[in-house]
Amino acid sequence: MKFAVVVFPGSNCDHDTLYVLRHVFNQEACYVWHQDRDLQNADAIIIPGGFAHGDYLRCGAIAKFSPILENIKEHATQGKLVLGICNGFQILQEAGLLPGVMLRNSELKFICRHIYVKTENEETPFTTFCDPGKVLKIPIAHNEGNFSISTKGLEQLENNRQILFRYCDESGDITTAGNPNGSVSNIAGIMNRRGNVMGLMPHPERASESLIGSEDGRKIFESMINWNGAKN
Amino acid sequence: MSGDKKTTTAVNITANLVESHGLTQDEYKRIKNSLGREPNLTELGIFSVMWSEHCSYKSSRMHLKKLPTEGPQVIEGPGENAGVLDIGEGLAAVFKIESHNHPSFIEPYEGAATGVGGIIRDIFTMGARPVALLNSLHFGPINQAKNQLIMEGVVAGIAGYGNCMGIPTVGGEIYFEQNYSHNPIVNAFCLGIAPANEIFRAKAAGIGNPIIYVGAKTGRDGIHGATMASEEFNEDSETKRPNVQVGDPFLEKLLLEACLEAMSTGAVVGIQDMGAAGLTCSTCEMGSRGEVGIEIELDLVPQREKAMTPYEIMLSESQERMLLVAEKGKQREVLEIFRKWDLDATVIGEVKKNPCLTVYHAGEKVADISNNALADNAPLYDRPATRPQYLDDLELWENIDLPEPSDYNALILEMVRSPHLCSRRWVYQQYDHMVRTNTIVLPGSDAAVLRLKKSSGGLAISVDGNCRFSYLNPQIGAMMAVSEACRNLVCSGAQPIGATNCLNFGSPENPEVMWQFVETIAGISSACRIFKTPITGGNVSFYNETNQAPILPTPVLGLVGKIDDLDHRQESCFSQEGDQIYLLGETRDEIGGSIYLEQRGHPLCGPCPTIDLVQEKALQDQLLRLIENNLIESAHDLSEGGLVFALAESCYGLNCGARVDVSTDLRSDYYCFSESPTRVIVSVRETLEPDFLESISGIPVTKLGEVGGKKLEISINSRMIVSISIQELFGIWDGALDEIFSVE
Amino acid sequence: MKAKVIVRFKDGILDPQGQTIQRSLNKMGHPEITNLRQGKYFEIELAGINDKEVARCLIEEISRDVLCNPIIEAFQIEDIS
Amino acid sequence: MKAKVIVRFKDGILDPQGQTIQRSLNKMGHPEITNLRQGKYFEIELAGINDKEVARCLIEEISRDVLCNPIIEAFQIEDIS
Ligand SMILES: Nc1ncnc2c1ncn2[C@@H]1O[C@H](COP(=O)(O)OP(=O)(O)O)[C@@H](O)[C@H]1O
Ligand SMILES: [Mg+2]
Repeated sequence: MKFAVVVFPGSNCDHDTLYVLRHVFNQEACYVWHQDRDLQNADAIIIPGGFAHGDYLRCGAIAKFSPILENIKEHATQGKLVLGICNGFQILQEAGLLPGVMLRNSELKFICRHIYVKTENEETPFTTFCDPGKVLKIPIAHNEGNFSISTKGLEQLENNRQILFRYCDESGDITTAGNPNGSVSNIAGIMNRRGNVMGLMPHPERASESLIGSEDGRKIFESMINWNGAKN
Repeated sequence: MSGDKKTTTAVNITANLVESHGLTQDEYKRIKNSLGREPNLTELGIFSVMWSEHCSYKSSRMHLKKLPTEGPQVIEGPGENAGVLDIGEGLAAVFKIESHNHPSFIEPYEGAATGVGGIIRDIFTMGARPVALLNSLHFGPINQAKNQLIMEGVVAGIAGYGNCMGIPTVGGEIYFEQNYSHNPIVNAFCLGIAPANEIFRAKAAGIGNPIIYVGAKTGRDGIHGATMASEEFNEDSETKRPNVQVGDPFLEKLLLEACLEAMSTGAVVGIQDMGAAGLTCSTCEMGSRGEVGIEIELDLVPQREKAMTPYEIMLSESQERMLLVAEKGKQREVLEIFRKWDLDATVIGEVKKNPCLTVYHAGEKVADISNNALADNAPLYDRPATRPQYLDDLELWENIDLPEPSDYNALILEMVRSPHLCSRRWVYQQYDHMVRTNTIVLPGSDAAVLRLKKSSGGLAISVDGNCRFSYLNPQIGAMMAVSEACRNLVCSGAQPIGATNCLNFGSPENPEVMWQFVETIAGISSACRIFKTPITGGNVSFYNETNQAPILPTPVLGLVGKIDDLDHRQESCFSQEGDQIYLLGETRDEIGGSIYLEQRGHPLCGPCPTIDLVQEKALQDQLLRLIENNLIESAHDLSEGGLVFALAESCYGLNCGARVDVSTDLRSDYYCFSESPTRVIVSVRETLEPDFLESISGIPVTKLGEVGGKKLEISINSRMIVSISIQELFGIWDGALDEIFSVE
Repeated sequence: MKAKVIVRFKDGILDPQGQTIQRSLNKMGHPEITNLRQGKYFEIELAGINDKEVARCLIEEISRDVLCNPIIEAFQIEDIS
Repeated sequence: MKAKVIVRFKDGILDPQGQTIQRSLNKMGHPEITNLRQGKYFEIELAGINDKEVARCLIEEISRDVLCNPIIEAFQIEDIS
């Protein structure tokens, strides 16, 4: 399977993501510069975390105008996989590929720590390897992760089972104590209606090796690799 | 004499103008002698910056020479932008620590942020990829609102800059003492990795090579011009010159990537970051290091403001700028790279044979200063030093009447909440300490441990200082600072290999401060010699004082250690119930300067605890051997608060208790709270106890007890004096800062 | 030509920053402040345009497409001069 | 009573955010934008005060002490109604 990791000026989790794809999952993976127009016929696109354009104006507000976004939209309409991690999730929202918006964390502070999420839908290309009800320990690192959406929008997400991950406490209960940033209904990760574009605030590439604290993040990459293999 | 032209707006140099540039009349005489004429205003500005304490180290240079800087692993010692150590497998560790104290008092967020930006530039200017940041912060008492605002701004500034750059801030230290209220201390440490044979130096070379300005545009920020009667300094010019530099981490991230890319082309001959007094320092230092001339044209310098004068351009402290010398003919390739990253990059001059700095503006020579006029005649002072009077008053502490505490539990619950001892989670959780996925021991342990993806091993880093003990005895305090930093590395399983240091003091013109400075240098030197950790660079920050009240002597040491096999990394928390707890090292009845003494209502006083550096080195060597032979499960060094709090901190991670039962002829409170150095708490698997005991020799070992239960229980001479639930202790310890800063 | 644009949250949208500032002001002894909302302010200089209407259209386009996120924000052109 | 306050960087102070937005707008085909600066906008609602002058003093005090960092920012009360 071939992954393309999109690099914007200000991205800083691009090399972490490429390292995991190549060295942990031995998959083919390459960088794609935000001004290119060629996705190197990758099977899946990953927009990594970071501070694209310094997060100035709004997170992802300037990135959505980069030429590569046209190709990413085209890639998505062909049903291929797109994963936006943290800043990548914000860019997908600004570009209209995912609903809702990320507001400042309710405590108005940058938060970097391990948190727990529960998988809410295991039948998607991103979550087939997640055991139902099992809690995943994955770190977050953001200032604007407070997911917000209209009540109607939330209803649609619930009805179409587009909510893939919710923040929870260690024992798996969806509580306000387990919600680090004030996200509506503890939402940590969602996908589009069609189910091939996912946005996730926690960083799975920072939880793919026990050496750095957790392997739970592997489940997401393994699901994508497995889904792609089954598709071809 | 060539170059005696005055600028068109001739300004006569009055005694007042000289003084307001921080130059003494004698220093002004030296300028005239070395130039052979009166300087013009721009030249006066250049000399005032190059001969300032900050850039010339005129009051400290002769003492800094006493520091040990030799070592087989040293590739680059003091003199360059950062120190460089060989860490094997063809790699080098590039690191340094620098201060940004005064700006952080004026504007905490931007002061701290630009401090981080500056130290990062010192690292990648050597050709290294920055991989980790640490910081050492000192504030006034945190129950005062003003100090809370400063701390909140400083922490947010460090987070804002480091997080945006994608460089993990993996640790640091924070002290709260009265006389930092008006003089906060913000020291930033950065570590980078580079191929050992591809280190870049800040040396201009190659006559005719183009000099290229890259990075942000030049503005009027940070020019410390004086208020004077010439049109350079009229009222509105002052308002035009904001004395606060604002950092742009996004632009520096582009600058970092562009510089590393440009350096990989082989077309870069020399490169220097524009630190204090930007263009002036970089041009002068690059020229003198390369023993060549530098000629620049200020009209070519990208400018953010209109009609900037030569004085302003040469002295501007705008951030995120670098100066590099490229190989003649290859500059187009270099300029292309910076344009790709959307950065300004223009050739502003070239390297000349005649070793002097010549500056043109609007077709006129505005500065013409020979390299040795700046370097050889630079002032060098052997400031008088006298033992401070306060040291005698400290001896009177004998008659402090200190009854033993009646309720240890209540006292400990109170102390664990104090800003000296409580958790720093509220701070480091604002830093992205996981980006680059190399952080394998997270903040909160003794030292941060990083893996190196290109090699099998890793590095451990720690910054440590001890202003309280340095106040009581600067020489011993300095030894303690080096020892604690090394001990923290060893507790994490690393072999200390090199050090950097930042020396924060009051005015060098105060003989008592100068005595503290000289004693501190002596302490650092003897410790670094014994631990074989050469000094590879650092920074000196003087004049940290307000109305003649200097800060405590504040040496901050940054230590780098090497771990060959990452399996030998060690954490400070206990790992399993039933493990046996041992204390390595000896507890002495010395509570001078301790947090306990302060908690009991006494000011910072008393004789400083003593330290035996040979014994400390022996303990560190044996501890490292124990770790390498897998004979221990955890190691945590004892520092502020003493034994009780080191035990508590070792319990929190496992969320379990410890049962300690010891006998001593010390007073129980001295035993619990003494801050004697050279002590480490280790836990040993029961089955390995015999091997553990057998392999230790020459250092005191005391069995303390066992890991288990839900409480921290301590019995001394079979009297249970401490029994507190770890859950309760952790709750207070962990949430103390959150409570202080919560808005509800 | 210089334009001033204000971008503020639509009503009903959570404004954590505004709420926190309001709470701390109340705590500092200003109970009379019942609501505080924070938005963004832009000053834009245009060269080579001297017709106000042309400038207004341009600023409107920029505000709608870039400066403001229509899902949660609304913009208002304060003045063009 | 409702007050509008604008807080912006003082002249000469670098505005990284405004600079980056301006450069991006230029690259998106708006070269006519020669300068863009971003500041903050506050809407403050006051209860129990109906004298404009009293309100103005209060808003001035809050703006000076809390909303604006006098070292690098200046504030301007847009209107009180
Ligand atoms: N306390 C110190 N110990 C050792 N070296 C020092 C110390 N202070 C400064 N130096 C060295 O002196 C040189 C000049 O310092 P400085 O001008 O602050 O460096 P830079 O211009 O790169 O920031 C540097 O190489 C620095 O490492
Ligand atoms: Mg430097």
